[in-house]
Amino acid sequence: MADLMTHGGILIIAIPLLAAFLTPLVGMASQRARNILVVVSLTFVAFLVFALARDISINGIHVYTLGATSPELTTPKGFIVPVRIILEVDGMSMLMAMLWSIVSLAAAIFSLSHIANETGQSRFYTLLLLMVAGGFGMMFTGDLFNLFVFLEIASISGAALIAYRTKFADTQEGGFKYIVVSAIASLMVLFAIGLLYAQYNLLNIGALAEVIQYTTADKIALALLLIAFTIKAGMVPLHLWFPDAYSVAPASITGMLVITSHACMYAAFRICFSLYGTMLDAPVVGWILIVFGLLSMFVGVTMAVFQKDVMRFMSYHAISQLGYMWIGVGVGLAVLGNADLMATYGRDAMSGGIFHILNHAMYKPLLFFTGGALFHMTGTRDLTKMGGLAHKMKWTAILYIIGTLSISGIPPLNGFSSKILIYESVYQFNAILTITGIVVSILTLASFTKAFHSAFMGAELPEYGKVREVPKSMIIGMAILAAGIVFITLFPSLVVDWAIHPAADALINQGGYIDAITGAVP
Amino acid sequence: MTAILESGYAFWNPIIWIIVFIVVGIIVYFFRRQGQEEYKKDTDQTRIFLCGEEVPEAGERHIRVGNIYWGFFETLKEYYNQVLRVHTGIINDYILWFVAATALSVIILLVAGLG
Amino acid sequence: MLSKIVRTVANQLIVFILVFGLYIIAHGHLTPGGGFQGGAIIVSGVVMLLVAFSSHEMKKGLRERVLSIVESSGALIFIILAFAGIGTVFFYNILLGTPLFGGIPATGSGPGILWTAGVIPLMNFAVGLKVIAGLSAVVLALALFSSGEEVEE
Amino acid sequence: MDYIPLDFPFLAAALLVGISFYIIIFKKNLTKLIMGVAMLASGVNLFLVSLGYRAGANAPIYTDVPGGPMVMSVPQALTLTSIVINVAVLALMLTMVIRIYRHTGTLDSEKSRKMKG
Repeated sequence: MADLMTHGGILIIAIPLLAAFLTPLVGMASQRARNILVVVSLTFVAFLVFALARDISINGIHVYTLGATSPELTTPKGFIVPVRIILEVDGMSMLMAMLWSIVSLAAAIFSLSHIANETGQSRFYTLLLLMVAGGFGMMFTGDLFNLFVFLEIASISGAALIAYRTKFADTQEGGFKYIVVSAIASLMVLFAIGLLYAQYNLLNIGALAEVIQYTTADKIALALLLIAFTIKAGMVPLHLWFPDAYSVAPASITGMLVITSHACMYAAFRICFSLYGTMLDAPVVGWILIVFGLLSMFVGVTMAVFQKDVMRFMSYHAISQLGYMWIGVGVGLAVLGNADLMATYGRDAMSGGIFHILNHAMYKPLLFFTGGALFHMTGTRDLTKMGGLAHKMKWTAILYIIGTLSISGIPPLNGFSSKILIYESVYQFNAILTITGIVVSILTLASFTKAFHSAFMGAELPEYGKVREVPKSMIIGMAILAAGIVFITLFPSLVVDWAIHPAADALINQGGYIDAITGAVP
Repeated sequence: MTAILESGYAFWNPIIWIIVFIVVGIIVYFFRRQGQEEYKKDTDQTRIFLCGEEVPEAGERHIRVGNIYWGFFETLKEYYNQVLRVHTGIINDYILWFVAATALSVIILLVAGLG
Repeated sequence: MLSKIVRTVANQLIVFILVFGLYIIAHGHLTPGGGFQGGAIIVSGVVMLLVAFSSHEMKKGLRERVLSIVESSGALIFIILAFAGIGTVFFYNILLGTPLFGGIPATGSGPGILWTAGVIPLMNFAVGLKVIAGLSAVVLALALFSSGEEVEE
Repeated sequence: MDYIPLDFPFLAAALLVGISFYIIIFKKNLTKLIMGVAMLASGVNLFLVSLGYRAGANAPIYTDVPGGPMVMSVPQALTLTSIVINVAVLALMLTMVIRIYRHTGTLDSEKSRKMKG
């Protein structure tokens, strides 16, 4: 077990990769064996993630150097700076990895019947596993260039998966928009990495953070990195590609894309807190994040009320919910460097924002899955054509209600516990933020009620006489996420103490992040 | 293993809420029990009554999504016109927004550094 | 399909392109190049054949299923070589010092000594396999696409 | 290196990035848009690879080194990785554009769009 944990970080990335390249070979022999391989490998990865999380909460930041003679040897003899590919896993990365492992497992199980009638399934699972590896890589890497590589792995496989159902025209359009936006954003990330490398000859985030000066070129690099990750996360006004891509993908992939969006958000936070950290002009950058958050919350939800396509409607809600996280963490960033304010409300605001990431990662994929279940059974995403489906799809309706209550922040569900943390702490920074948050929450409930009414309520419609409950694997996929929601609902303080506060502290404590790389010279 | 979440100003306990919901549920169930149970199924007693008019078909009866919150959209018509103009759906515009946002934030960061 | 002269020349040239590509792959650990570059050179030969002959002709020779198997095995060999070092560290060079590619020459000495660098040449070959299969599939699929035929899934 | 020298390669890279952004924003043809992305990638790659250049230095090949300084090899590795990734991105974009053309019969980004709002 101890050995397994020494190599835990890389195994979590490498096992999905290994499984990804095994799936086409196994899939030629037997489809059943391939499905079992996918689910078993993702379950094992989820187990590893939770074991590593426990290990990190006991032993602190996990550092792993690839190809060295020992995993902790970040700076070999004869070198003064860290070389080689280095993974650095702290509380924040671990939180992201935990939710990514759960959602990817649920999505894989959901896919088993959701895409059962499509062609080229082996490729679907290969790409899905590559996307999982890319996501974990983004969360675990301690190196800017690897961040770029894993970002591209996740984007390319994501785009291919969005366009997976090639028989529809809109999937191709959504996939194309996604890949164009991703390619340009990633190239700008690479450009910024080049700017940083030109000045410091370093790529490692920890080592770079130690010497960074915040010169003019650094500011340009910061803006490029920040906006590139912002557009990848999908914040207003850079959100335009987001509903186009998310509404056409297979529902299981949409659920996973939400988490890749969170991973890009994580990368933006990592850049702001761990790379620039104390050198940063914190209030200005904090306010940039807050403005993006405010716009996203409001424009996202008002556009969502307007929508008639069920997946598109949920995508706009995803944008609106992302706004809460940016506001929470943005307020934390704005008071970074001011220890008093940080202790009074900054840390709580960040905890709220990060807690909302966790909650959103549970209920939004669940809602996308229910939307996918509706599409699977009715063959349309258009809410105007739906009605009376609760008579036939009882489980889907129940799971939809759980998700709806959670996203609207109805007590006692988990959405409320993170929103109240954000409201109470952000109120002391600027009251307008809290007021917007509450208005947005009301509009969220209103629009989800509308969608629930038009899809599930009413008399049974004659055109949906043949609709029945979705297959078991789809129910299981959704139930995994619903179980997550119930768990967080019942034990909020356990989750906050065990996962959220370590994550917030990991972001605030830049020195710890640097020491783990440069201080650990044997 | 306590379920209470302290946020510094208030505390938050889902158990209390769940107990409240269970109590309300029991009360609602109690009122529901007061209703008559010996109605005749599949007669006019269980049909929809619409002032004696003929009841429309299921498809006609269902309020579709386009008709919900009509007043809300009517009130915010100006806002929606403005916002929808931005959502062109053309990929070139998406990149234009990206470039504009990058340029703006570069300017903001540089100007903030001067002061 | 182009004229007979072009086809004949292409048939002769492909040998040289293959040899050059293999050279680039095999010397990847000594000189600029490696799996991707060598693979790309070999695929440029495939492109030449594709131009000289028609895409339907090529489809008979390059089966989609075979390409898929080769591509997956290339990636698998790479990952397995990386996993082989897990006793020490992932990607650890286990072959260093062993008879197989294990030589350690003095830095900056002599012309290229091929028998060095441990697992790196093997990884180059694995990457080369993957790139040849993958890029050929891409090129072939695009050629078939543009000639108006749907690629079999 | 204290500063980024304003050399010719950097100007060329900036020009490439500028032109490609112009193409991406103002050209409505999807194939041209892909060309723009490819040019943007070239611009960024040119920028990266010229970062590692040192005047009068050798190529970073360890066999038969004449002695003296060597060119930085890390940016070259980065550039190479970026090129490899861009091959995949461009191939994916091209297949999607072909499919879009199949479905809609046009390559105009405004006419071929199905989703807005």
